Amino acid sequence: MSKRVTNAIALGLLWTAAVITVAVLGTVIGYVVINGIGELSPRFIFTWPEGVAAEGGVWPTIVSTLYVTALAMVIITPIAILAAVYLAEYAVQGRLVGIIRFAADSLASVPSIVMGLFGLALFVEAAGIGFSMLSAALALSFLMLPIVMRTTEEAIRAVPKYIRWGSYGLGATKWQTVSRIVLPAAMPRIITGIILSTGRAVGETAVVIYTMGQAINLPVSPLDSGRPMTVHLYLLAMEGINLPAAYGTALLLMILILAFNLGARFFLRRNRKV
Amino acid sequence: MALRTTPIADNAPNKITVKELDFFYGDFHALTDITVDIKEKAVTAFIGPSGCGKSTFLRCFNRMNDLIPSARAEGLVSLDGQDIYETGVDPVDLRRRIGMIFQQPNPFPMSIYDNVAFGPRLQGVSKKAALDEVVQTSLERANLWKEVKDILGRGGLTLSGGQQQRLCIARVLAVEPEVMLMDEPCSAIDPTSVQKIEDLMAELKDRITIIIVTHNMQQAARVSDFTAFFLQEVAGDPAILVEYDRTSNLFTSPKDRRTEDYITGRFG
Amino acid sequence: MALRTTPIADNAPNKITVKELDFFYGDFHALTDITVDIKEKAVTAFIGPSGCGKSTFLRCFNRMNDLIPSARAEGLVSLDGQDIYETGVDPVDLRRRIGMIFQQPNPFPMSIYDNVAFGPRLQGVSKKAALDEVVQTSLERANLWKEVKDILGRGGLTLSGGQQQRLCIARVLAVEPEVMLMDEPCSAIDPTSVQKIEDLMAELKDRITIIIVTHNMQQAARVSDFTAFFLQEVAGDPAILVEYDRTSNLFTSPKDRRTEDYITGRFG
Amino acid sequence: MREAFRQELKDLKAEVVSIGKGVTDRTRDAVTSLVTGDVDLAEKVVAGDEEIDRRTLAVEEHSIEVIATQFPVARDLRLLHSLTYIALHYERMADLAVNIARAAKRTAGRRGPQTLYDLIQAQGNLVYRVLDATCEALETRDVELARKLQDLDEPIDHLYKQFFRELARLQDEEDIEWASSMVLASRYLERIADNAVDIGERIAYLVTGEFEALHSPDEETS
Amino acid sequence: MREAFRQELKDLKAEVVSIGKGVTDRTRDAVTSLVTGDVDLAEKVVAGDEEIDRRTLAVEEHSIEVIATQFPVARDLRLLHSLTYIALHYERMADLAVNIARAAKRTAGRRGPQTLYDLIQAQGNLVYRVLDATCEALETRDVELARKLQDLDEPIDHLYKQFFRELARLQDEEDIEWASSMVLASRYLERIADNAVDIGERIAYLVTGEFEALHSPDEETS
Amino acid sequence: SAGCADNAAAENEIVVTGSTTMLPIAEIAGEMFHDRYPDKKVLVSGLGSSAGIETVAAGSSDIGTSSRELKPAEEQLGLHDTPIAFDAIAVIVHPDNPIGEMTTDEVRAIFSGEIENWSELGGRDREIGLVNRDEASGTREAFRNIVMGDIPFDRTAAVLPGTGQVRSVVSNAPGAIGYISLGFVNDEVKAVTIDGVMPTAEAVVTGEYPVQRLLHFFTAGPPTGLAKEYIDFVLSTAVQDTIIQEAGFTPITGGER
Amino acid sequence: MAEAPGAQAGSGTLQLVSRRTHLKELALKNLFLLCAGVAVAGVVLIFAFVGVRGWPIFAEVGPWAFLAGREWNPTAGLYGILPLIYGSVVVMLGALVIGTPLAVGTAIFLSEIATPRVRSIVRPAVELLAGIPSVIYGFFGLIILRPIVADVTGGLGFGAVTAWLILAIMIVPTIAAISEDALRSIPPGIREASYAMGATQWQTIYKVLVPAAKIGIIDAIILGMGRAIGETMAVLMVVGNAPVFPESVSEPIATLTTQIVMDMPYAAGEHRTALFGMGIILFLVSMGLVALVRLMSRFQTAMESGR
Ligand SMILES: Nc1ncnc2c1ncn2[C@@H]1O[C@H](COP(=O)(O)OP(=O)(O)OP(=O)(O)O)[C@@H](O)[C@H]1O
Ligand SMILES: Nc1ncnc2c1ncn2[C@@H]1O[C@H](COP(=O)(O)OP(=O)(O)OP(=O)(O)O)[C@@H](O)[C@H]1O
Ligand SMILES: [Mg+2]
Ligand SMILES: [Mg+2]
Ligand SMILES: O=P([O-])([O-])[O-]
Repeated sequence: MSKRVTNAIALGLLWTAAVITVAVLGTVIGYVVINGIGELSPRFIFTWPEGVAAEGGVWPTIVSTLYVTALAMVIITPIAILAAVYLAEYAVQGRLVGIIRFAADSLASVPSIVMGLFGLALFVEAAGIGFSMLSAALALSFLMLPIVMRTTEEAIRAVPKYIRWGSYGLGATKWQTVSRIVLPAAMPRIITGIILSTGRAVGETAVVIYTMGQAINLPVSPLDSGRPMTVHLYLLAMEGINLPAAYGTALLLMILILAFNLGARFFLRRNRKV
Repeated sequence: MALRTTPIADNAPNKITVKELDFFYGDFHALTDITVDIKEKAVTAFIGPSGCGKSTFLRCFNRMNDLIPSARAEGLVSLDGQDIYETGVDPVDLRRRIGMIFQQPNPFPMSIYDNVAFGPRLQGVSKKAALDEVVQTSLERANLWKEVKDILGRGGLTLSGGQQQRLCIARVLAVEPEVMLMDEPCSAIDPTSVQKIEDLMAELKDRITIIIVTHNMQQAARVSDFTAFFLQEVAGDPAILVEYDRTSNLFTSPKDRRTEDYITGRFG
Repeated sequence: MALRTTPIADNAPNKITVKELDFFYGDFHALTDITVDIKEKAVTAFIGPSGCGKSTFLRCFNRMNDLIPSARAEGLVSLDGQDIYETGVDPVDLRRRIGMIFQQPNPFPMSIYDNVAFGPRLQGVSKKAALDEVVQTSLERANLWKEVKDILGRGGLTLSGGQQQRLCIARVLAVEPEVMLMDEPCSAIDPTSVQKIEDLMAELKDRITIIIVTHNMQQAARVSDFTAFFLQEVAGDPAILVEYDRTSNLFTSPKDRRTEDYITGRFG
Repeated sequence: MREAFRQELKDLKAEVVSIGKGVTDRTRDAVTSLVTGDVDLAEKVVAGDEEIDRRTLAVEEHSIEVIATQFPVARDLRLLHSLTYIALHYERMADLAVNIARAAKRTAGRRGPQTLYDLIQAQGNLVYRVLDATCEALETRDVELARKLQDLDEPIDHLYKQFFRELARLQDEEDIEWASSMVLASRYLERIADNAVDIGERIAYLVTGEFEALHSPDEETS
Repeated sequence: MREAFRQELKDLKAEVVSIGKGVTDRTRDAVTSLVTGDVDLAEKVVAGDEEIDRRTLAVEEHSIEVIATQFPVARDLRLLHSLTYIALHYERMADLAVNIARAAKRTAGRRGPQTLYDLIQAQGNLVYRVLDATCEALETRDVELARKLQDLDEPIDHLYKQFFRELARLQDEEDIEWASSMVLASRYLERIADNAVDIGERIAYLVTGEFEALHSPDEETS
Repeated sequence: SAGCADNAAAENEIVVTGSTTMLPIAEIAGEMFHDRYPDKKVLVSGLGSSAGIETVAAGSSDIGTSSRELKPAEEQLGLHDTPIAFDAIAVIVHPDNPIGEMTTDEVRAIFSGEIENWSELGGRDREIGLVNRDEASGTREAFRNIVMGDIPFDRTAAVLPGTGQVRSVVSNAPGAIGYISLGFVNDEVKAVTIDGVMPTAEAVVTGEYPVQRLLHFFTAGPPTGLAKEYIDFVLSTAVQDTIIQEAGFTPITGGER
Repeated sequence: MAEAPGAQAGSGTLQLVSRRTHLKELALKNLFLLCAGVAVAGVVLIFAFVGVRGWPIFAEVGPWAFLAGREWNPTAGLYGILPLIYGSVVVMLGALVIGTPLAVGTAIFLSEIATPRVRSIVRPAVELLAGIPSVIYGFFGLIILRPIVADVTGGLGFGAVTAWLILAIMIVPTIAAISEDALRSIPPGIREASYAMGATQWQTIYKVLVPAAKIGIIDAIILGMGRAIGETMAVLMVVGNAPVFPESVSEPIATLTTQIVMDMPYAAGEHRTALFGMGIILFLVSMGLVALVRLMSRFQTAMESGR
């Protein structure tokens, strides 16, 4: 009897925890959506901020965000994937691999403010690239590297060894096996990793604020500076210049991240069918 | 009197000859002094308790053990009289001639067609017509053509386990191997599929030499012409080849007491 | 004449009685009109092609199917004459009386000792001496005591597959079940361990009733006193119980042609 | 579908049927040699026994191989098991035919009363029919036919007894060795038919899976 | 270790040995009844045949069950296979013992010359030894003993032939039915010994796994 | 491009960094400038006045905006100062706060933590919630210079990094007090009189209101090229009379309103 | 080279390895190694550029004065970061205390209790929330949470309490998602086994599942901890940023991260060095946390495989 009572009480508590979590999270989302939805309009998305109170849109910040993210992705994806290939396929377990893996773990744990300082010190100042898309993308690359590397490595490792053996057994060389069998097989999860890291980059503030500058600008060259959405949002919120625009930007940012996540899911599901 | 449907003559040619083979994983001596002749166009089964080195031995034939850094073989393994461990021999070419099927069906995550065309493509075949031809023939020979001819574009992984295993066999057949190594090919699939694959082996052995590792003595008994029994008598010591004989002899009157104990379930 | 070592008398008592059982997963009608009497202190085997509902039927006996939201059983299942689906019957208590062993050995990720003590502790036994006693007895009865008596504190997962499966059996024995359901208990383990477990079953049936689902007809033949053959004749239709008989009869002269086709490998 | 195995079973069965037919021929030859006094033919029957022995042994050996490697159950197992027995029965029949042939050789120079030859021939004719019936019942798994073998056996027993009586009547006038050889021949025919009945029982078991009571032959003299 | 299965094999073997011992007793009783003219004893032998039939059938049936459910190979399979045959041979021997017992019943009122009784008794004694030897060889898997059965059989054949000759000498003075019954009895004893030789071959096969050529019995009269 | 003043792109692009107070005007002036000369661009960032001074000195921006004077240490950087507007710093409280007048001393006492409760000033019995700006802020520096002198700020005060935040916090915390640029004062908050003077544009021009300062554009040496064009544009009436006033500042030209 | 003629090689002698193939494979391998080296280079560079620039503060101020100094007042030349470390720790611990039970409870709910339908909605939502930029949380905290806290505690609502709440909300998704993965990666067989033994649902959760997922859950908590200690923007907006030891949890406080952001714009010279020094300390702390996670999971693997 008491067994049943305990059971009921405990399950009730678990329910409560879940309800609270969902409610709180729902509130956050709801809050942003309710306040931001009114702002969203093609004009808001596609025009520049203007006026004393940054009325108008956020177009250059969207472009800056996408630009820097894409740039970082282009820089880091091949490196991260090949690094993961090395770890998963070529490396002999030992000291070197241990070091590489610990390095990747450490990179993954760098607080973004430290990464920002690092970007500022290395790319902006020491390398003289200045506040620019490139500086920000490079700093973000280091943030993304461990995520892509680890998901890729895990994706590669998750490819059953039998599949690999099947390829070797048919007379494929190592590189043929990796490039034609292992990577394609691991691709859906690799893409998920890329998209997740990209989502992280999109949402990042502290890193870009020290490496990209904040000038509202429509970047063309990688050496151009700009202001990504997160920084714009931060400034709007800090300065209290234009709260509706801040809500709108927040909502847009959430939608962007949601789109990335859904994209990853969709991609994964579509590829799983094959 | 033709009682056994396809009897293998005692003087049938040897496809693979192994002489005094010793095998090591680093310091661990896995196999010792294995000498055996594998007959051409016959099914040879390797049986023995878990961990006695059946898979290890099998992988010596196509040098898959090369992929394990610490592994080392000593002694002679020859295919049609040529030492396959001779310096300079390209294991990649060797593996094309000696196909391998694994415990888990492992189709590549691509279409059925591409799975079968994979091997020929590796060898530079790229003409559509030639590939179509080889894909169809191989699938036919693997008894899978009828089931998949209308869904060649579908992913290999969408097939059932048994179909997947036959796809893997087709994939190997596409590179026209002379020998097919099968490492517990039926342990991961359902009984009905097992039967299909056993039937397929009976058909294939008209053209190629088959070596099968199986835990299932009854399977070895059913499908093979010759059976080799391996045993690691003392844990830590290398395993030896205890008995190698026609399957029908080995299962009715084995010569070695250890074989008899193993197959009659007195072992362990 | 005492040829069969432990013959089960035809008039032996029934432990479980099933009458006109139909089983549904949502809209899918999985089993229909199953009527069968399970004899006490005998081993009963369920065989049949994959997907014919053997596991489903087995899980009806301890109401494990309750955990699947859409599942529904109609008809009578009674244990020692009491309807187990009657309102008020506590499935938690039922499951203590009817132990279950699964296809994959699934020890809890805790020490060997704690694994075996799990059941008694659930029932409130907490005295060290009492627990020690039950742990030892259960491990002894599961033929595992000798192997693990010095490493009781080690994780259950550190054991080999076969040992893990025997640990799971010990864990169930510790709660002194009257019936043990085994759902393909040997499919994930090596042949030597299989033999140990089969021997164990032969021992256990002196005290408890065992029902085993197995894909391996030869195992069913080896270990069971009675065999039930299930078949889903048309895909999508519910499966039926085709034949239920003494194992020795079923495997020498089955009454139903479908049974004969299945066991002689003519099926599919 | 275990095609290879199935084929082996078929081959094995065909072999046993073929042995059965060989035995029928041999029996016919033996009876003919006895009735016609053809020593060469008798010699041929004696010489041919070795082949039957060898083939029977091969059937048994092969049947064990198949059981040991193919693990047959139910129908297949019953078939294998029965085939060995049936082959062995045939082998015994062949031995008995040899015995008849030997009797033919022994009695070759001498002639007894035609009635007795007629009786032997009549008995022989019945035995051929029984032998043919065993082959056919085995080939077609005809359990009805197999069961009828018992009935077919009866007139043969009957003829044997009649032969015995006829012989008793002639007793004094005739060559005792000839007479006893002839009675033995008739007895051998009768035992061949008994074996055929056993084969019939085996066939019935093979088809139905039911063991029937063992058939213990009656003592020869009534 | 398949203990249960192993136990079943043991039980089955013990059963066959026990049948063998039963058959030995029955043979002894049959011969005794013949020599002493003890009709009751003869009756007992005849009545007991049914039990042997039943037990033999059970052995075969059970052996098939075990093959179908335990999938024995090698030694175990050879044992099962041979046990069935051996049981069947014993069953035949029991039938022959019944025949002897029937002869005893037929001849009960009459007495022939003592020499013939002595001969039969001597032959019987040899046959008991052969039978005991089959049981012992089977129990102990003694292949040497099993092979020696052939040698033991020879004096029995010899005695049978001697008996035939003795009988021929007495021919005119004696009751023909008595005489032919006695000759048949001696013949049965000889056939019992033949079966024992077959059992010996089975035992040799069971131990060595080698099939030896089938033993085709010689024709009875030399 | 940023950082490389002698870059080819520098011909038609300048980087303006610094004060968050001045961010809106610098930005909007930049846009207007760009509208007028479409091939020329002004990139504006608001990192705080100190950052503006530092970056212009380091050469990574062309103009550093600052809402405070140079500190002694910064005097040596050789920066050229162009004041572009007056600004008053208003001390703000919650609109419901009954207290509307303070002396400079009282303000100082409040911000140094000496006075902790409104009742000490005759208000309600409520703890004073101090809202300070961050140290990078020019507003804070100016406020410190003008009001605090050598008396340190209360270190337990909340420090907020933006003007808008200060306003937003004060607007919904009844006990709060903070200071922001006059340009940012609206109905959500109440500006108090200092020494009896209400912070208004007029009071700034007349110099009556004590807490006021200049907003500066710093360049490395006298402005040249595009920077000069931009500064001149900001000083033109087109900007001074529109944006500067709209933003709540007082034109440097003297507030001809 | 090996490819083209291979097609008709058929039987006959075995081919030899071509030199070109060999060199190609070797070159590729080294290229991959180079890529893998980037990660190491990253860590080294961070240490080099952040560490080297922060190093002098230890030399100039002295490690003791820096790490244990009780006053952070750069304008006065006081670089004691103890209040900041204190702030970071207080904020992190509080967030964990509030967030962990919620998160783990939610994870258990999702993996054990929720119907697949509920789970299929809630779980992606939780994951999505893990990806929402921290500025948005900060914004929410500043505008919504802070006034509420202010109403309850008096004062302005800046301080540890608000930071706890907002950080708890932020780490719940991380901890819940990872814990749920850990729970779900328990083989279903174990769950079935427990029910089959006659355990109730709570007994199954409490006696079997949670212990089984323990290491995974602790992993999750440590990662949540990392997030909490490294979080900047959201904390910055709600914490009040006073680098002091506050009298109560509802008074302004500062953390290492917020102080860096606050001071960076104007810091110069020694002050800037101190900020970099704080960065390196943060890096070391979070690296330590990660190392801890790895050690624990290695320990678990070792346990599972029999030491
Ligand atoms: N890569 C390896 N490194 C070291 N030892 C190995 C390796 N692979 C196998 N072994 C050892 O070599 C021995 C033989 O292994 P192998 O896999 O050949 O056995 P097996 O007979 O195939 O066993 P199973 O029937 O379980 O597949 C075992 O003791 C095993 O532990
Ligand atoms: N939870 C479920 N929901 C819906 N259908 C189910 C469920 N579990 C099983 N089934 C269906 O019920 C039928 C019987 O399944 P069950 O697992 O009992 O078969 P089985 O005989 O045990 O097969 P196997 O030998 O492959 O284990 C199958 O068609 C299966 O797809
Ligand atoms: Mg293996
Ligand atoms: Mg199942
Ligand atoms: O104008 P400030 O941002 O420096 O206060």
